Amino acid sequence: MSDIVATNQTILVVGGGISGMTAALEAAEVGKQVIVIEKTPSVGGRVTRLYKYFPKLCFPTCGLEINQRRMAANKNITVLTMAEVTDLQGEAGNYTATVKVSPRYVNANCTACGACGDVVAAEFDDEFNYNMSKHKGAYLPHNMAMPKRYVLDPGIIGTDDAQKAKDACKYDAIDLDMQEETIQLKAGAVIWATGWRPYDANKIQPYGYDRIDNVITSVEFERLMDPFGPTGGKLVRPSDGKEAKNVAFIQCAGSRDINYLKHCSRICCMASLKQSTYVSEKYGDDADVSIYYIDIRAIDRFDNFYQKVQQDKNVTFIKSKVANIVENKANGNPVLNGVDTEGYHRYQNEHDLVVLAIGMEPSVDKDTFPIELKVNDEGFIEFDEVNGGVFAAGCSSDALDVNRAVQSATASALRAIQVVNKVAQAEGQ
Amino acid sequence: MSDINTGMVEKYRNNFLKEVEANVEEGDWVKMCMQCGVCSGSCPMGPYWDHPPQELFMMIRAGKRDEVLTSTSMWMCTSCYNCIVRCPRELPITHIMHGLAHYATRLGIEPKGQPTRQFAQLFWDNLAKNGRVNELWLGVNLYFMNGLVEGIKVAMGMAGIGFGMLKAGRLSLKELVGGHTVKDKKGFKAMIKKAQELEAARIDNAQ
Amino acid sequence: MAKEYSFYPGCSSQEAASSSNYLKSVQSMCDVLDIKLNVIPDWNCCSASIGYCGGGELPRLALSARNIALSEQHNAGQDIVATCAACWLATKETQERLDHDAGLMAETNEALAEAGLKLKNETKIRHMVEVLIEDIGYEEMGKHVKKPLDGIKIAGYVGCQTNRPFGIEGESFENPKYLDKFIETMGAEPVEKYDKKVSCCGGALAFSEPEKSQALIKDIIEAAYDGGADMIVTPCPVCQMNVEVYQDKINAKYGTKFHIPVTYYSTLMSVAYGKNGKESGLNGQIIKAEKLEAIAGK
Amino acid sequence: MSGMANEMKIGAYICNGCGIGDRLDSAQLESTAKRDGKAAICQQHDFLCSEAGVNMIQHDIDNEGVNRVVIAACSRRAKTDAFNFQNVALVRTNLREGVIWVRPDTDDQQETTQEMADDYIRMGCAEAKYAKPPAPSGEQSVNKNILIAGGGVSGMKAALEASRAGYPCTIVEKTGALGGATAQLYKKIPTKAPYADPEDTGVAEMIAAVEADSNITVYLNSTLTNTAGAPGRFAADITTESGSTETKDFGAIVQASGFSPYDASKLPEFAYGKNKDVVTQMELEALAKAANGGPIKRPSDGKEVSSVLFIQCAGQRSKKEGHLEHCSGYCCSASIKQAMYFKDQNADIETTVLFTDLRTPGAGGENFYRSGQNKGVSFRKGIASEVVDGANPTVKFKDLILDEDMSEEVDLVVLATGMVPNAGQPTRAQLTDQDNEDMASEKAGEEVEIRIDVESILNLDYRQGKDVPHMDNGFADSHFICFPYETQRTGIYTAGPVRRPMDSQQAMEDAVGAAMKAIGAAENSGLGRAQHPRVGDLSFPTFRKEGCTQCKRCTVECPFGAINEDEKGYPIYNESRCRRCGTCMGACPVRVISFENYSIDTVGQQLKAVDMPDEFSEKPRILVLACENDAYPALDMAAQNKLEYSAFTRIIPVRCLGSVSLSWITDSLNSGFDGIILMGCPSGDDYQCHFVKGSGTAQERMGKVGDTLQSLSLEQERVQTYEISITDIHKVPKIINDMVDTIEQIGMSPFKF
Repeated sequence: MSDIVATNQTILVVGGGISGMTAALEAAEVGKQVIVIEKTPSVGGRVTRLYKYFPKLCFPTCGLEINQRRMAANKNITVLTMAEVTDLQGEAGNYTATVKVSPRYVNANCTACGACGDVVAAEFDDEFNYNMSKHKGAYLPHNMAMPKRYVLDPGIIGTDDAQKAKDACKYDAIDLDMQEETIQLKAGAVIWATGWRPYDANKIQPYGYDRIDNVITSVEFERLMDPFGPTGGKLVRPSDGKEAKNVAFIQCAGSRDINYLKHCSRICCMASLKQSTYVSEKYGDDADVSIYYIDIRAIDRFDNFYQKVQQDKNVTFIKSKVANIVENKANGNPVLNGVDTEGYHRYQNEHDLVVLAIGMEPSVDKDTFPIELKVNDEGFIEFDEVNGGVFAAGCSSDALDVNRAVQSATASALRAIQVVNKVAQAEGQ
Repeated sequence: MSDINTGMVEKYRNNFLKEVEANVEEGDWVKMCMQCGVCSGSCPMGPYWDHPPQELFMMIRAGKRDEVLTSTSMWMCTSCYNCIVRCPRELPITHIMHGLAHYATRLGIEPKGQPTRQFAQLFWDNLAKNGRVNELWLGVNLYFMNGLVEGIKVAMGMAGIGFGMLKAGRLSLKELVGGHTVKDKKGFKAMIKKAQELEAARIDNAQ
Repeated sequence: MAKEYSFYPGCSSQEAASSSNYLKSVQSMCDVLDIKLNVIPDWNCCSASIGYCGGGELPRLALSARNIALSEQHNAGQDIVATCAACWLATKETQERLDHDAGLMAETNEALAEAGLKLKNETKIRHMVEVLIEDIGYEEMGKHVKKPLDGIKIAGYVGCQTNRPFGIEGESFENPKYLDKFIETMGAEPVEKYDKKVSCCGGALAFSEPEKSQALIKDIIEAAYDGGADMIVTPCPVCQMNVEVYQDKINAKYGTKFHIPVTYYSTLMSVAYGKNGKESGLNGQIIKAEKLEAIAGK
Repeated sequence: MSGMANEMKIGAYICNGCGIGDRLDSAQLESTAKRDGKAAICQQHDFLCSEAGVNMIQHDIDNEGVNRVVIAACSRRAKTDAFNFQNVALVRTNLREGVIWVRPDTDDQQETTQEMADDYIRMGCAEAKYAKPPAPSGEQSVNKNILIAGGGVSGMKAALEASRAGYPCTIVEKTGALGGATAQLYKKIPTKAPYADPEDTGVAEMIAAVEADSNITVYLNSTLTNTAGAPGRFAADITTESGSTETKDFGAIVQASGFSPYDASKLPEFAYGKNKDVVTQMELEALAKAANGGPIKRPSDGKEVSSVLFIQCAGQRSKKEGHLEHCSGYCCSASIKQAMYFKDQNADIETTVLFTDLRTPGAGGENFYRSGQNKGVSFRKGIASEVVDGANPTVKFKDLILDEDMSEEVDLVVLATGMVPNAGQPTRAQLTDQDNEDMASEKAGEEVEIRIDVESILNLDYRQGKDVPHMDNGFADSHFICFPYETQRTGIYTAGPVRRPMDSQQAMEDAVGAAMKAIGAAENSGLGRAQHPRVGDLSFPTFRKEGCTQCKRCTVECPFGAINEDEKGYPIYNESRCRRCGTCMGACPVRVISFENYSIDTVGQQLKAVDMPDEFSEKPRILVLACENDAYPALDMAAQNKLEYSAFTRIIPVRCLGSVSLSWITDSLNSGFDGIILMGCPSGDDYQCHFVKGSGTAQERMGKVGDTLQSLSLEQERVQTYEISITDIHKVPKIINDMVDTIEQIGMSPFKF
């Protein structure tokens, strides 16, 4: 790590999701030195876990391929994975970041040949699949992981598995003695792109996520569609593996609710509209989708997609915030209680599977930023003078869809460049 | 229509929402409803409401004064507070329902025969008398609230329960005379009277 | 040293009132746990949640305000503790409302002045189960168990008003677990996934809308039986009464064969702490809690 | 070095790591490379991507004059950081993902697996032989000046931010003042917590900042009458109203031409134009400005408004003739803001917003909605059917909550009409059928001027049209979710409502990103580097003039309008407009177009290098031409997951299916391939092709393959085209194996020599 060159003209990008990648690429491609700090073992962030994007229904990994190729080709970018910024001091043009790098136990020699993964036995919850499946103790985070380098789960360190993995590697790529490191990096500007996390569904008690097997979240639902996901791409429900044809989507699960997240998370309506097409994709006319909503926020041209889904006779829209969910113990079906407020119709609807269109909250808790920033009540970083040379990109600035996140990230790159260009000017370079 | 009711109609003309905001307990929250319907779906008595809370709120905004105030709906409230804890806008719905019921009563246009309205009034009268509830008299009054004949029928139907309670020592005929009371009955009554006066003065009394 | 509280028993806990047996068991329980309850002198009714028709807002606030003021005057420095859900709720709501509305606070004090009282509104209002959980703790509660309630399966019916809108700190509105923990601590077995745990029993509407309420009560009892319960336990006098006393009527209407005892958490604790049936208020059961009696009688 | 670069010298390097050495006979591979591949140098290494392996190669480059490097190891997508050599043509031969990972490790399969590997060595060397290290043409140099079309808040913001980073900007504004639509507002939607009240627009301050910035030049009352050139060397004619023209050079362009308000006279049902007290949101802004904080007066009689009703989605979200299909995104917040104009002045004014879906997303949006409610703005879910003319307009609507037809008589009705983008003229390809018919009837076969009522914004001197192509609903947007700024005209980035419906705050944020993109384009195109998606690629197309028949197919089919024609009809490639997809190469019937490292030969010679077994060997050969962006990664990932496919497969990645020349198909059929599979990206409305229409164009062209097959008396099934997404990991092996089955059924090709 000591070979990383960072100066007051370096741009530090915190977070290697699509926003961080975009910001890093835009800056690096005009010649700026960029260091990307990514918490997980690979870049790409949340979009790597999506099956499709709305409204085009194209695949996120397609753009990821392009961005990863751009990153690999660009010598101005240094990526530190399994790394977190623990402290940030200074001001625009002169920051020092303290970065904690966790051991991967696998070095750059790794060819991703997979020999280590073949020999280990123990399995661990796979966070990539929202813990709906397991990965082995030596694993590649996912098919498109960048860096394409295996990771040892810390759980196998000190066990036989660790030694087996090391012995299986012909390239001396496994280093069981790797330690956590703390390094300090200089930077002129910082792009904060730590993104979002799904709101904790357990907190939305009326929906029984913690009590009813067949109530899942929208991010989990995405994983079901991945042929390499927890169900091998089958759209089946957790309790009994039954085909989930009659699926309910509950909007504003956590969002627009003072009890949980008071903001609108923007993406969830579109996500459910998109996911309604997944059910049709799998089951054709047997699909029976119900979308329970307050307002369908298919903003701007996304409305065209909404209009298209409205034409689908297998999709029903119910203007209602579902009151609560109970389980039909006989068949495991969730039963939704509520009132359709368009004309007052009381319902008690049973579905195979319920998907909570889970809200988006910033990944970093409001009071835990390593430097003083203008953060609003919702936890998003606002654009403000007091932030100095720290610029929010993507979902750390607001609840945004991918397109808007990338747009925001592109803007943040320019703002960071303004700062480092000023430094360069002052330093006469 | 009572005079006070006519006065209110006069005063607020087309703006029932404003009337509610000014005169109904927690009425200024009504405008914050976003019609999600979680309250309506959460109510244990839901199936019996002609107009569930969220619809009442919309009706208030639409100026449906008579329909709202003469409705039996808000008298269905069991005070279970499901609606309050689930409301995404934190509207104190239970209190607004109580407030609407009380306001209708104040105006004298509440649904007269509605059993909960009758019981609620009995309950208040009972406690206001001695400062504490006399359960026996409350029961007796309740059973006979619709007249003697009806009352005997109801009382006969409830006799089993009454005997059970008596046997278990959870009801006493002693309560028929005297019974529990606060000691400072005078102070208590003066307090209630004052509170009622203050409220009447504040709530736009057209009289 | 005994923990002292300013106690608000409420109308239903009075002598020969509908939950006088609740008070009995609470006293026994407190005796074991070294809790001293100092009754608020000359307390009055809280008007529960049904007094609204005749009462209006300010008179109802004045009722609870009077109790708090009396407590502040006579039991200064002590938290107010109520055993009745409605009493606790009405008092706590009053406190909160007056805290947030200076106008109402001034008017309330104007009314209180007629009774020679003044409200500071600085007293903590608590339910007995809060005292048990927060001040005593499950561990301590468990230490005093002399006769574990082995072999009894109990549905913990929390109901509404001890649960909403305030509820017990750290518990969810939809699935509070404290009552189950009480049951476990006393050596009995709670019903897992008791669906009707927080459903409404109809409250005061059991009187005015008996059929509608009894339909709700039926579901509560049915779910308890479905969970294999021998009995139901609750922290609320209205719940206790409604669920216990209408079983015959429900049986007559729905053809069910309900006969399940409904007691208070304090009843369980009193029995588990070795108190006899009378001390535990078991004689107040209309449907006898035979399994508890058997243990109490040992 | 440069002298040596002309003498082609192939170095082939075979990796024995990751099981390659265990599974394959590397000695044989080496001799194949030398004998068939004509590799001057061939070395093996047990761990080629290690420092030692890389050093070995670099040594040969530095000391042995190797300038064509063939890495026979893993996929071209793996270890790119290790195998990154300067000034050489680099070829990756895929023995790991392409051979051993897709084949079972059994003795009986050994022979065919080895044949597969040997062929790939031959193919790699053949490619290397015809590839040259790319170098920029020097057609342009870095020009840091940014041209900004439009002086509204988007344009001003782009200029201010680019200038702050050190890039001089020129704003060309059609009207006599800066500020655009935002300047017409009384106030704007709040942009900061607590998002409770309307905010000052800040336009005056912005104009002052622009005027104070010596790095920004403003042309008012001016338009762009001609924009020639390419990124890095745009030459724009800026013409003032008076007619004087000045030509200036720019590196890149930001188009911030904004929107026009929807024409509300298309809404007779709402009595617009008939009743003066029915106004649009923009017109209400004027009333509010006039009132300046005092009571807002209505147009008909100047009466102070005491009740106002806003009809949301007026003429929007509707497929009705003349309506806008899209939601304009900002109108819900705008109506809340405007209702506050009334409420903040006098809380007794009745304000009602009639909506179907209230759309106020994000943290700010929901707070603003709540603030509106808190101020007493009434929100009703309903659909307005009619506004009845009268002394006061009466709105008839269905209240969807109360499920009841209702009407409200109010002093003023405000129509929330939407945004129509000022996107200029459609391209030739985007003209309606009627337009095309008209043109065709005019002078068949000859070039005619495109005559369209809409004024052009940029007046691009581009063969395909004067403006950036329009996308859905007429916005000049990107079609890509991951790449929101990518228009189909390189170095020109749209910002603000011309790109997508948005409010002024979003437009300004959008402009900052567009400025970033413009700076990137100016910097990179100056150095000859490609823009998205082949960022940094130095190769560019050239053509052999003597062979060109001036057929213009390349100029028509280029997805980015890069190619112009000279006066004789020969193509002018405009290197920096080019995205390097090769669609022109695929289009060229006479095969005269090529890139240094990607040409008819680099692919054509590969398929000819395949060792073709005879007809009776029972060893068919299947050629797969796979898009490098999606299909090839899918094949890689299939291998990574050890999904098997036939050993008879020979895969060649292509930049885009649009670059596939029919000659490759004909050649491979003639050389005895039994089946050919083309794998491109999904096309159509929701196309996934990174080169917009490369895959679609390819499919059209492949329609003609049928004739070729027929003329060769071959079965139609032998050539198949598939749309493959990057996620089709299970599908790609199946397609290949199905083709093998098909060949088994229809028999081997007779064209084996």
